[in-house]
Amino acid sequence: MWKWFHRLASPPHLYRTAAAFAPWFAFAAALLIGYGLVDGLVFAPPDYQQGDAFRIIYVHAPSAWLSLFGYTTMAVAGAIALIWRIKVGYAVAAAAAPVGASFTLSALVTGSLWGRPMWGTYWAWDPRLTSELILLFLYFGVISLRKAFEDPNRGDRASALLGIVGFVNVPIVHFSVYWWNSLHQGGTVMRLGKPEMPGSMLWPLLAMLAGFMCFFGAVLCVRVRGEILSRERQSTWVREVVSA
Amino acid sequence: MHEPAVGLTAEKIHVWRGDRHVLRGVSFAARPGCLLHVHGPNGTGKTTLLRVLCGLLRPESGVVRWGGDPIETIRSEYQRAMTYASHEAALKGDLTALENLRYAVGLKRRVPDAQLRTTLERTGVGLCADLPARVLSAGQRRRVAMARVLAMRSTLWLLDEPYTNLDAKGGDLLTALLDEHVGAGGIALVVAHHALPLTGAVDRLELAA
Amino acid sequence: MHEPAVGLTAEKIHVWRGDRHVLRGVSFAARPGCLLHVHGPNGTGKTTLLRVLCGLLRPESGVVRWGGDPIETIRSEYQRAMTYASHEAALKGDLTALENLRYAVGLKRRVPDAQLRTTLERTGVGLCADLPARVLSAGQRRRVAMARVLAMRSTLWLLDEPYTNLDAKGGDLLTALLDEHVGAGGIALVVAHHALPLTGAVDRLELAA
Amino acid sequence: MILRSGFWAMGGYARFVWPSIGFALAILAWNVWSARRHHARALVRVRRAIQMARSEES
Amino acid sequence: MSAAETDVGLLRGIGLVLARELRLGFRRPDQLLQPLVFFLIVTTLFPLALSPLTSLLRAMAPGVLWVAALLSSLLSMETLFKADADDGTLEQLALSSQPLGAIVVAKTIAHWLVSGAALVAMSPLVATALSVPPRALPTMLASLALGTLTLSWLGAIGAGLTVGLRRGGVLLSLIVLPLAMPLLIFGASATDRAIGGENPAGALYFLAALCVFTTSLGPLAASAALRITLE
Amino acid sequence: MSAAETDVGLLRGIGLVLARELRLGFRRPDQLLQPLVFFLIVTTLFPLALSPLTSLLRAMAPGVLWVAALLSSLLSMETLFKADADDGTLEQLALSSQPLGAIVVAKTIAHWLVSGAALVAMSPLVATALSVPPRALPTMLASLALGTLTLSWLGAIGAGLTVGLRRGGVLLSLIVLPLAMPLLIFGASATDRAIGGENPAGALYFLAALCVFTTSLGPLAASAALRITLE
Ligand code: HEM
Ligand SMILES: Nc1ncnc2c1ncn2[C@@H]1O[C@H](COP(=O)(O)OP(=O)(O)OP(=O)(O)O)[C@@H](O)[C@H]1O
Ligand SMILES: Nc1ncnc2c1ncn2[C@@H]1O[C@H](COP(=O)(O)OP(=O)(O)OP(=O)(O)O)[C@@H](O)[C@H]1O
Ligand SMILES: [Mg+2]
Ligand SMILES: [Mg+2]
Repeated sequence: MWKWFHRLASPPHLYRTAAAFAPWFAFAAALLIGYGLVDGLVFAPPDYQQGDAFRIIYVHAPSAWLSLFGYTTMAVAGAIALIWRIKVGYAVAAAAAPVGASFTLSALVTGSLWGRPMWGTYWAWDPRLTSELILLFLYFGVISLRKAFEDPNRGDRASALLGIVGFVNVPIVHFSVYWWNSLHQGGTVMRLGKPEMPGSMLWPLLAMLAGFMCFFGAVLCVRVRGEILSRERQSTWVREVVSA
Repeated sequence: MHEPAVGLTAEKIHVWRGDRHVLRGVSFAARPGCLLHVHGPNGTGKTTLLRVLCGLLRPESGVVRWGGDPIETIRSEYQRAMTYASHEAALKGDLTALENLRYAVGLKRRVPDAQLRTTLERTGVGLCADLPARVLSAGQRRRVAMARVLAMRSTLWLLDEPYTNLDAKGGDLLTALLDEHVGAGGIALVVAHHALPLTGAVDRLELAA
Repeated sequence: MHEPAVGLTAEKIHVWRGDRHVLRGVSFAARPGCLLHVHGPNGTGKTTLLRVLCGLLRPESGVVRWGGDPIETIRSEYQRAMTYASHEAALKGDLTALENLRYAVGLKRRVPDAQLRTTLERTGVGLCADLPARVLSAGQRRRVAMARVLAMRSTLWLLDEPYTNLDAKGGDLLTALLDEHVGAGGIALVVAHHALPLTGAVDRLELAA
Repeated sequence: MILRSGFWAMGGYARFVWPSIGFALAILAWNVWSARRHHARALVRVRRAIQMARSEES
Repeated sequence: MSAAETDVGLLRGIGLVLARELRLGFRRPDQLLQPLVFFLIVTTLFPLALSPLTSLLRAMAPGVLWVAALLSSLLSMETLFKADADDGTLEQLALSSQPLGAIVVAKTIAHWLVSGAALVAMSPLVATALSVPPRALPTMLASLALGTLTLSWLGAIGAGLTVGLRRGGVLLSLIVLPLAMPLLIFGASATDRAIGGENPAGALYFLAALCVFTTSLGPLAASAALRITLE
Repeated sequence: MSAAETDVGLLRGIGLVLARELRLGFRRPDQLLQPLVFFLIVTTLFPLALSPLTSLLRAMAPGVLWVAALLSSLLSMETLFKADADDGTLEQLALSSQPLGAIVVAKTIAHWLVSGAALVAMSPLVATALSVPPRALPTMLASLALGTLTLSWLGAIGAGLTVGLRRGGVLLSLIVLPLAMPLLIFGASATDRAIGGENPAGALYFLAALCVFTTSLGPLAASAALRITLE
C-alpha cells in the first residue's frame, strides 16, 4: 500500500496514470450525465409540492456536492504535499482549485434560480447560502494567493496552508442546515436508511452525482497532467515525453 | 564672476540635518569635459550634496547654478540636461529591465526599444532585458541603472557610488563609459571611496568629517 | 568522509531560479580558522548561495552540514552559531542604532547596552548610537550592521558584500576584524568582488557564469 | 414526447429551470475547454524551456 | 539629433506614465481584481452582521454601498505613490523633464480606471443583492461614477501628503475621509431618493460640481503635496 | 563565557520582541491612534450616510460596530510583518536562535495590545453614540474583546501568507475576511441579543471557543506561513 502510494507520488508515474484514467472517466461521465439529464428532465414525475421546478436538483445537488468535494480534494492534497513533502500533491491541489471554484459558482447560481420560485427570493442571508458563498471566496483566496507569488514553490506551499486553514468551512457548509434552522432543506439523498425520494426521481439524481464525480475526475486528470508538465519542465523525462 | 557661465557650479552650500551641520559651505565649479570625484569618509554629506545638486533637497543657503542660472529658475531645462543615479538602483520590481528603461528614459526623449536593448547589452545585461527587475541580482540591477544613465544622453551625470555591487569587469566598463562621456564634453560628478582609474583628468572634491 | 566533521560543508547544492539553473552543484568545506572568499561575476549566484547556507532558501538538491549534521535537523543550534549579513543593512529605521542592536543581538545572548555601545564605537559609529537608523548615511548603516555581526559573537559569519559603501578606513577596519575572527578559530564566508587583503590564508570559491 | 409544449414550459417554471440547466452545462463546458487549454499552455511552456536550454548550450 | 525631433511633449508624457501604470496593474490581473473583491466582501459583511430583513437591508443599502466604495477606493489609493517612493522610482519620475502635475494626473487617472471604474461596473450586482430596486440603479451608477472619480483625486492629495510615512495608510484615511464626507452624504442621499422614487437631481448636480472642482484643483494640490514630501 | 550565563530563554525572547514592537509603536504615538481613529470614522460615517432614525440606528449598531472593528483590525494587521520584511529585519528575526513561533506570538500580542485592546476600550463611547442601551455594553465589550483577539490571530496567519507580496493588503483581506465571517455573525448576534434583552450566552460561548481555538493553533499556522513566504 505504502509502496503503491510512493509510486503514485512520482511525477512521471502520476502523469501516465492520469493519462490512462482520463478517457474512462470522460466516457463514464458522458454516459451518466446523458442518462441523468434525459431521465431527470423528461421521464421523472413532477414533485407533488414543487412541480417541475424541482428538476433543478439534477444540476444543483451535484454541483454543490462537487464544490465541497473539490475543496476537500484540494485541502487533502495540499496537506499531503506539505507534510510529507510530496510535490505532486501541489499539482493536484492546483488542479482541483479552479474546478471546485467553478462548481461552487454553479451551485450558487442554480441554487438562486431555484430559490426564486421556492422561497420567493434569489438570495437570502441564510447559513447554508452564506457559508457556500464564503467557500467561493476561499477558493478565490487560495487561487489568487498561489498566483501572487513569483516563485511557484512558495505559492504552492502558501496556498496549501491557506487551503488547510480554510477547510473548517467545509463542515460548516454541510452541517449548517442541521445546526441552524435554515431555509435550505436538509439532506435528502445522503440520509442513512431510506431516502425519502421515490426511485423514479432518485435514480437520475444518483446518476448525475456519479456523472459529475467522473467528470471531475476527468478534468482533474487533464489539469494534473498540465500542472506536472509545467512544474517538471526542467526534467529529462518531460523533455523526452514532449519532444517524442 | 568673470568666467563664462557654463557647466555646474555650487556656491557656499550649507545644509543642516537634524542637529548636524552636514555641508558647511561647499563650493565648486564643474565645466564641460570635467569629472569631479566627490569623496570623503562615511557620513560627511556626499549623498546630501548630490541630492542638493539635483534639486531634490533645498539647501539652507547657497546656490546651485547650471549655465549661470540658479537651478530652481530653470527647473525643466535643467532636468532635461541632468541624470541622477542614487544609492539604490531605482527600478520597478514588477517591470522588466527593458520596460523600466522605456518608461524612465521615454519621459526625457523618444527612444525605440531596439536602442534600449542595445544599451542594455552594452552594460552586460542584455540577457536580463525581459526579466522582471525583482529577480535580478544586486549587480545586475546596478547595470540596468547604468544603462538608464547612458540612454538618457544627458550632459550632466550625478552618480552616487556607481561602482557598488559591480564585479571587476563591470567596474572597468563603468570607467570606460565615464571616460567616454567626459571626453565628449559631458560633466560627471561621481561619489566613490576609491581612486578613479580614469585616463582623463579628474578633479577631486573632498568632504571632511 | 573520513575527516572529522567540523565546520560548514556544502555538498552538491543545486538551485533553480525561474528557468535559470543558478547553482549547479556547488560544494565546499570551511573548517574553523578558514576564510572563504566567494566571488564571481554579477548574477552567478553568490547571494543565492549565502541564503541557502543560512537556511532561508531550500535548495532543490544537496545538503548543507554544520558539524556534520544537515542544518534543517539542528536549526536552533545552527542559528545560534551563525550570523548572516545581507546585501542590505537590515536596520529598523525608527529605532536608534543602539536599539537595533539591542533587539537583534538580545535574541541570541544577553548583552548589556554598555557593551553594545563599545561595539558601535569600535566600528566607528559611536556618535550615531542614539540616532534613528533612518537618518544614517549608507556607510554608517553598514557600520551598524558590522557592529551587529561583531556583537553576536557567532562562530560562523556569512557576509554578503560587506565592503559596500564603506570608506577606506572602514574597509581596513573590516579586514582587521575578519583577520581577528578567523585567527580566533572562527569561520567566515565573504562575498566580495575584489581581492581580500587579509594577513591570514584565504580560500577562494569561484562561481562561474 | 419532447416536442410536447408542456415539456419546454416546465410547468410554468421554465424561466428558472432552463437557465440553471444551461448554466450548469456551461460550467461543464468551460471546465472542458479550460482544462484542455491549460494542458496546451503547459506544453508550450515546456517547449519554450527546451528551446532555452538548447540556446544556452550552444 | 535636434531637440525638436526627440523632445517629449506633455501629452506624450502623460500617455507614457498612463501606459506604465496600466502595465503594472495588468501584470498581475488577480491583483487588479482585488479592490473589487474587497468591495464585494464588505458589502456581504453587512447583511451577515445584521438580521437580514429585506426592509432593513434596503434602508441601509445606499449607506453600505457608499461606505464600501469609499473604503475600497481608499485602500487601493494607498499604493498610488508609496510603491514608487519605496523603490526610488518616484524620485526618478520627479526628476524627469515632465512637470510633476502631469505625472500625478496620469497616475490618478490610471488608478481610477483600474479601481473606480471597475467598481462602478460591478455595483448593480451588489445593489441587487442588497435588494435595491432596478429603477434606482441608473442614479446609483451615475453617483458612484462621479463619486469614485472625486475620491481618486482626494486620495491623490492624501497619498501625496502621506507618502514616505510609515503606516501612511491609516493616516491617509484620516486625511481623506473627512474630505470625502460631503461626497458620502450626497451620494447616499441621491441613491436613497432614487430608491424611494423621489427626484435625485439636486444631489447629483452637487456631486458633479464636486467632481469638476476636484478634477481641476486635484492635480495642483496633489503635486504640491508630493513636492513637499519628496524633499 | 558559559552558554548558561548568556543563553536567552523563550520567555525572555518573547518579552524582548514584545518590547521592540511596543517601542516601535510608541515611537509614533499618532500612528498608534490610527486604527482607533479609523474605527471612529467608520462608525460615524454610517449615521451620516443614512437618515439617522434612532430605531434604524439601533438595529444597525451591532453590525456597524463589528464591521468597523473587523476592518480597522484588518487594516493595521497589514503592517504586522510587512514593515519588517521590507527592511530585512524579519529575516534577521527568523535567523535568531528563538523559534519563529515565539516571535509570531510576541508580535501578534503586541498588535492586539495597541489596536484591539484600545478599540475595545473605546467601543462603549461609539456604541452609546449609536444609541445602544447601556445594559448591552458588557456583552458588547466581552464579545469585542474575544473577537478582536481571534481576529489578530487570523490576521497573523493572513499577514504571514501575504508578506512580501505587492498589494498584499487587499489579498490579506480576501484571505482573512471569509475566515472572519463566523466571528462577525456571532459577535453581532451576541450584541444584538443583548440589545433586545435576550440571553447572549450561546453566542459568547461560541466566540470564546473560537478564541481559544485560534489562540492555540494560530501561532503554529502563522509561523508556518511565515516560514514559507520568507524563503
Ligand atoms: C443560492 C442558493 C443555494 C445554495 C448556495 C445552496 C447550496 C447547497 C449546497 C452547498 C448543497 C450541498 C450540501 C451538502 O452536500 O452537504 C446543497 C444541496 C442541496 N440543495 Fe441547495 N442551495 C441553494 C438553494 C437551494 C434551493 C432553493 C433548494 C430547494 C428548495 C435547494 C435544495 C437542495 C437539495 C435538495 C440539496 C441536496 C441535499 C442533499 O441530499 O445533500 N438548494 N445546496
Ligand atoms: N536628522 C538627523 N540628525 C542628525 N544627523 C543626521 C540627521 N539626518 C542626517 N544626519 C547625518 O547627516 C549625514 C548624512 O550624510 P550623507 O548620507 O550625505 O553621507 P555620505 O557622505 O553620503 O556618507 P556615505 O559615504 O556613508 O554614503 C550623516 O552623517 C547622518 O548621520
Ligand atoms: N525568476 C527568475 N528567472 C530567471 N532568472 C532569475 C530568476 N530569479 C533569479 N534569477 C537569476 O538568478 C541569479 C541570482 O543571482 P544572485 O543574486 O545570487 O547573484 P549574485 O552572484 O549575488 O550577483 P551580484 O554580484 O550581482 O550580487 C541572477 O542572475 C538572476 O538574474
Ligand atoms: Mg552616501
Ligand atoms: Mg549578490
